[in-house]
Amino acid sequence: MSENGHQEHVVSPKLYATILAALLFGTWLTVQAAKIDLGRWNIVLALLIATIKMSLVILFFMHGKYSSRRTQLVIVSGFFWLAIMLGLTMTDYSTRKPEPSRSANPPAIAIHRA
Amino acid sequence: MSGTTTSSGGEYQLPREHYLNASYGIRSWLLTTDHKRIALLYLAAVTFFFFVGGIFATLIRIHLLTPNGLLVTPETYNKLFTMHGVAMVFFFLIPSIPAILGNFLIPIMIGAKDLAFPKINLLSWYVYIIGGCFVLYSFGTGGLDTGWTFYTPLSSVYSNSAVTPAVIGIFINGFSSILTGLNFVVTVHTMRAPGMTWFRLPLFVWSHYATSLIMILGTPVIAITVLLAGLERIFHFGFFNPAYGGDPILFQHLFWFYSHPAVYIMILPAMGVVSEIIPTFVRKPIFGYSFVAASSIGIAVIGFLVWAHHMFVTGEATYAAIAFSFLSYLVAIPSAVKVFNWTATLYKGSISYDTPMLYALGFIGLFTIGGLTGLFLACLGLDIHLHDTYFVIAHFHYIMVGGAVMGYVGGLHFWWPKITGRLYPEFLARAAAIILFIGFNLTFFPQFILGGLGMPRRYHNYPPEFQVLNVMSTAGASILALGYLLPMLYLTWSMRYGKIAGPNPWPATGLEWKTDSPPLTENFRETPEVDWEPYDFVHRPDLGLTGSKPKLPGKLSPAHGDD
Amino acid sequence: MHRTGELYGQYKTLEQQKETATLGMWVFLVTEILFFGGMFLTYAINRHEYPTAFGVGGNMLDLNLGFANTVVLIASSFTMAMSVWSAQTSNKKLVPIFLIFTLILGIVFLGVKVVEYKQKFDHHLIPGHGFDITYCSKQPAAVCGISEEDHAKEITEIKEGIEADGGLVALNAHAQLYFSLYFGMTGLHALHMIVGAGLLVWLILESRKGRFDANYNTPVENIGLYWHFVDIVWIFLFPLLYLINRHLA
Amino acid sequence: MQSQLPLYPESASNFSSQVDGLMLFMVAVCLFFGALICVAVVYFFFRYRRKTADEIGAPIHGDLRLEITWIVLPFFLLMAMFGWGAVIYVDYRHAPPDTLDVYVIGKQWMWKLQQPNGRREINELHVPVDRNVRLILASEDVIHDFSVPAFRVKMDVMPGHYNSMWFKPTKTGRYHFFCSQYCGTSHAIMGGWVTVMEQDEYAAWLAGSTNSGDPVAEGAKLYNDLACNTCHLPDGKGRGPSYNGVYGSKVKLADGSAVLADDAYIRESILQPNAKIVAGFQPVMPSFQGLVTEDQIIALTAYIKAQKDQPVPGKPAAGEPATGKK
Repeated sequence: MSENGHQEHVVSPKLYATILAALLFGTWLTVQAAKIDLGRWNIVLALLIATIKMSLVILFFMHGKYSSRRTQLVIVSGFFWLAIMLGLTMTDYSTRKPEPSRSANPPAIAIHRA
Repeated sequence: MSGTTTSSGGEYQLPREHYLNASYGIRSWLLTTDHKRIALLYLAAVTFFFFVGGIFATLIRIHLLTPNGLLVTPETYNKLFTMHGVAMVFFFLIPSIPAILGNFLIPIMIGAKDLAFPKINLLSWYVYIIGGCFVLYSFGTGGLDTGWTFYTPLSSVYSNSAVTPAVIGIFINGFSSILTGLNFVVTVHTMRAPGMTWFRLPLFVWSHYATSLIMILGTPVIAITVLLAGLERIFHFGFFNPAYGGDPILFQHLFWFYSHPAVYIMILPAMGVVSEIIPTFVRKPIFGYSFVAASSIGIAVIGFLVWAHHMFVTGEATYAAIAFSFLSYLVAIPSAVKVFNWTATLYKGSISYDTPMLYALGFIGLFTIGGLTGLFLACLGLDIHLHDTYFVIAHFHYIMVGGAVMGYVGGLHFWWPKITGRLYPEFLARAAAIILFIGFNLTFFPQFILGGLGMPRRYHNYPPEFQVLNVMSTAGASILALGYLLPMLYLTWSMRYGKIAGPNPWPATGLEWKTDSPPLTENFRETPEVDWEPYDFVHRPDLGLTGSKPKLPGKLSPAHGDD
Repeated sequence: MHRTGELYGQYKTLEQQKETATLGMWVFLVTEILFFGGMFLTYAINRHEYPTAFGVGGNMLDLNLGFANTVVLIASSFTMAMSVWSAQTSNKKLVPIFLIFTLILGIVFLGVKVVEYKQKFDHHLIPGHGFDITYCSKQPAAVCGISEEDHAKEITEIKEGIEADGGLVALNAHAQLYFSLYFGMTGLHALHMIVGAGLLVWLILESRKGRFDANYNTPVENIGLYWHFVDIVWIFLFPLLYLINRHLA
Repeated sequence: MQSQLPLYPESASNFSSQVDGLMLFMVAVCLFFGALICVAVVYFFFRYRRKTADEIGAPIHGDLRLEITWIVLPFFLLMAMFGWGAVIYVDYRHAPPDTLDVYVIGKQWMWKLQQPNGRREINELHVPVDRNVRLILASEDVIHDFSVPAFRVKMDVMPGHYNSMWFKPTKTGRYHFFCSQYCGTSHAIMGGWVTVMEQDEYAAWLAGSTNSGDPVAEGAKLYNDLACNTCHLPDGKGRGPSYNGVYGSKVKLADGSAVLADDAYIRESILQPNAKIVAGFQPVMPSFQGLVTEDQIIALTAYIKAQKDQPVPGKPAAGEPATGKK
């Protein structure tokens, strides 16, 4: 433990190699998964695999697992704000059609764009 | 600790060495990594842009004196208000307090020798200058007529003006803001002096920390947004262009994701300034320190959740509009908390009528009006009437000029003795503060009524029934212009002829007042240790305020007050 | 652990200096997340609106090249991590070797990207007035350098795309939107790669002087962080751009 | 006529009274709090002025009860403002079913408006008093905004898709309307007048139209010119569905869902025919994207609307909603 409370952790090459293997496997898997028709779940699965791969890179290659709490907070807040941006914008796009209506015959204004 | 010497007569003299005379020559300025010198570089550049934006504003107001427009063609008028907005928002308001006062003061306030990354600090100034050059190039070669909001497809397809260089300039300038914010955050985390705990930080530092969060998290988004709009303009990419299926509303989402929090980049530092000025001139601790500090962070965080309230009438989903309106009301609460706490701080204080205090009180009044009228615009039902009218113009000028600029000018006066080592002329300064307050209200209050009447913004001419209010507004603008010219003149004058201030002329409690005025290049001769609570006047015998007689050497300077 | 190396004037200790640099780098990477995030949002909204056209566009990309590039980039991330390890364990000789591997892989990635861009140019898939999503389907397979099988698939897909998306004009416009995003996103990513390659060159020169060891390795570590981040962006770009609705017809 | 210094616009629609009520409430609340703070600041400023140079203030650090009070109390007031505003807004965004529909097309820098019977106007809008009027807005180029201060309503006019707004004029007269969204050089003169007339006057005005063709007739002509008639036969035996009785009905789609055949649906079907395929038909229609103007789409829509009461193929009588696409 050094004075500033930030311990420099040395990750072993063996672990790095394992992560490399996992990432390559994930890449292969995501290509295979794309060739099966899962409808809308294709994209979900692809993003899920990508997220797992990203987590591996952050946790091990980037030493996120061994970083100080503060650094981890910085990482998490980055993704949190990204989620705010994506999520709140999606609230607009995903609710444009089914609007609350008093009348039985709403003048549904389509959102389709030319 | 102080290296300031006093002569036998008790008058202060400037310290023998300080950051201003540490080295000479143009290179020693342009290659400096001293945060204080960089702050002055920013002061020069930002003042230039304030002038540019101010001239555009003056022309706009003169033009609007008559219903059919007095001065310029519609094209020119559109360029004037666009360039006014771009210069003021991106090149004056956003960098003003953080890059000048924040840069100068944050390291000193936390007892550090410099920011965490001095070279990056200098880099951010150069980035600002390069961005500024692109924008000036755009102004000089045909101008810009898209509005500072760059709404597509007007900006990306239809406008015939010099949009591309302006967009590049704003893109580049964004990185200046990011680098400044990054530097502040890291500095506050890692460079604090021994004993300077988080809850001993001056509120100025808290508000800059919150501001920096917005700069870091928001600015990249405006960078990518204007980049996409630029690509659309140059290469016919179709991100936001309906002709290719793109959605102009998406541009607005991205734009306001930054640009709404950006108004908090402008106002939060000014709130920080006011939170410093008030305890100093009331000589008592700020009321509810932790609430004021937390409200800065609260504003920064909630401020990110409200952006689509700029889009209530674009056709965004009703649900989304309701959610964003709700969140917008939440952000009012931390702002209100600040105002209530400042007001409560005055209670049983020892209030002096020094210039910075006048600015701070002016800030409270104007910010209150600006904030309360924001409630009208956050209100879904009223926004369908008030959106895009002069009501909006008046509202955000109350926040940005009445709030941010009053805070900036007040802060400049407050720390002027620290920056230059000299006092400004008190009488002129008070006069200027009062002129500014009157001129400001005369300019912008009539615009609330114009907005209620439905006069849309960005009009180069208007129906004749709106003329009386417009004339009032223009008259106010000329008073306002005088109010800005006065400080520019006497502050420049005081740099050479002002009375020597001494290390702590007010006296104030912050760490920055424990070092020389102007400070050394390294800020402190030895690393200070902090063992007092913020804004505590009672346990600070070094301030010389505990006895019934002044313990400061000699007679107090006229800057102190009204006895 | 006691650190050595030059202490800059504003810091009190080398530990503080190191801590500051690491935090600064991470904060910078957060800005990068939001920077790319704006583009991902633009992608998400438009894909949500035009799944068909985006599928057609995605199938115009060369999956093999994309896959190869992903492998190359992941491998480069590994060698980068290894160069950090070498520095941390004071294997001064290994640091430049791993860095050179990283640089080479990075350049290979960019080279493949150039090939892909050239291909898109030949296939009239550059957004602008000459954009024509049907160009390849109207040529013999050999002209576009794809297999007969893929060519046939492409023709079917475009035909179905035209039907589903409401006509050729619409499909062409929306596919152009897809390629705008393709070039915008991969271009921005490639730009980051170029900057990273420049940083690597500097790092290699410095590391050959034996500057980096267990006590002082901040530049290796921070440029490593940057490199890994750029890798992460690609980890998302690959499925989003290449794999959506992959020949599902 | 207008006085020299008007302070608030005339109130001439159902929304003006609602908006003004809320406005009054908000002004009252804000005046109260604004005045409270101003009075407190000014009073303290004079009451606690510094008397001696070395005087210090009372070391008061805060008060938790006060903090909670001024967090919670404003919160409820804010929620009242929010709720009230939201109610008006939801009402505004959802037009009642029985509206008089006027199409509004914004282009740099003029407004083209078209009455239900096809009478066209430039920068003028005539509407009857006490009737629900819905404006269906589209732009041919950049974003515009249709704003009528006297009605307290506005809505952006977007390129690429329809927005709509509605109001019920309550007072006859002439009122300004403006373009509120900055749209380029002549943004400021892109406005005009709304004339609210008595209902019978409006009917007479509408009947007296001479300046333009009937949109139904124009639509019928386009129906032939664009060769719609080769597929969309009235008897429903063509390659496309019949138009008869479609407008306002629920259309069954190939994927099993149903959609209301309104203006937006028809516009979509012309521009992106295969976005929603009517059950029982093949997706063979080409897109008319770029081939028809917004005006022509409106004419076609009017024509299809006019076939609303025609006998629906396969059904004995009109009235029942039927399947079929234009």
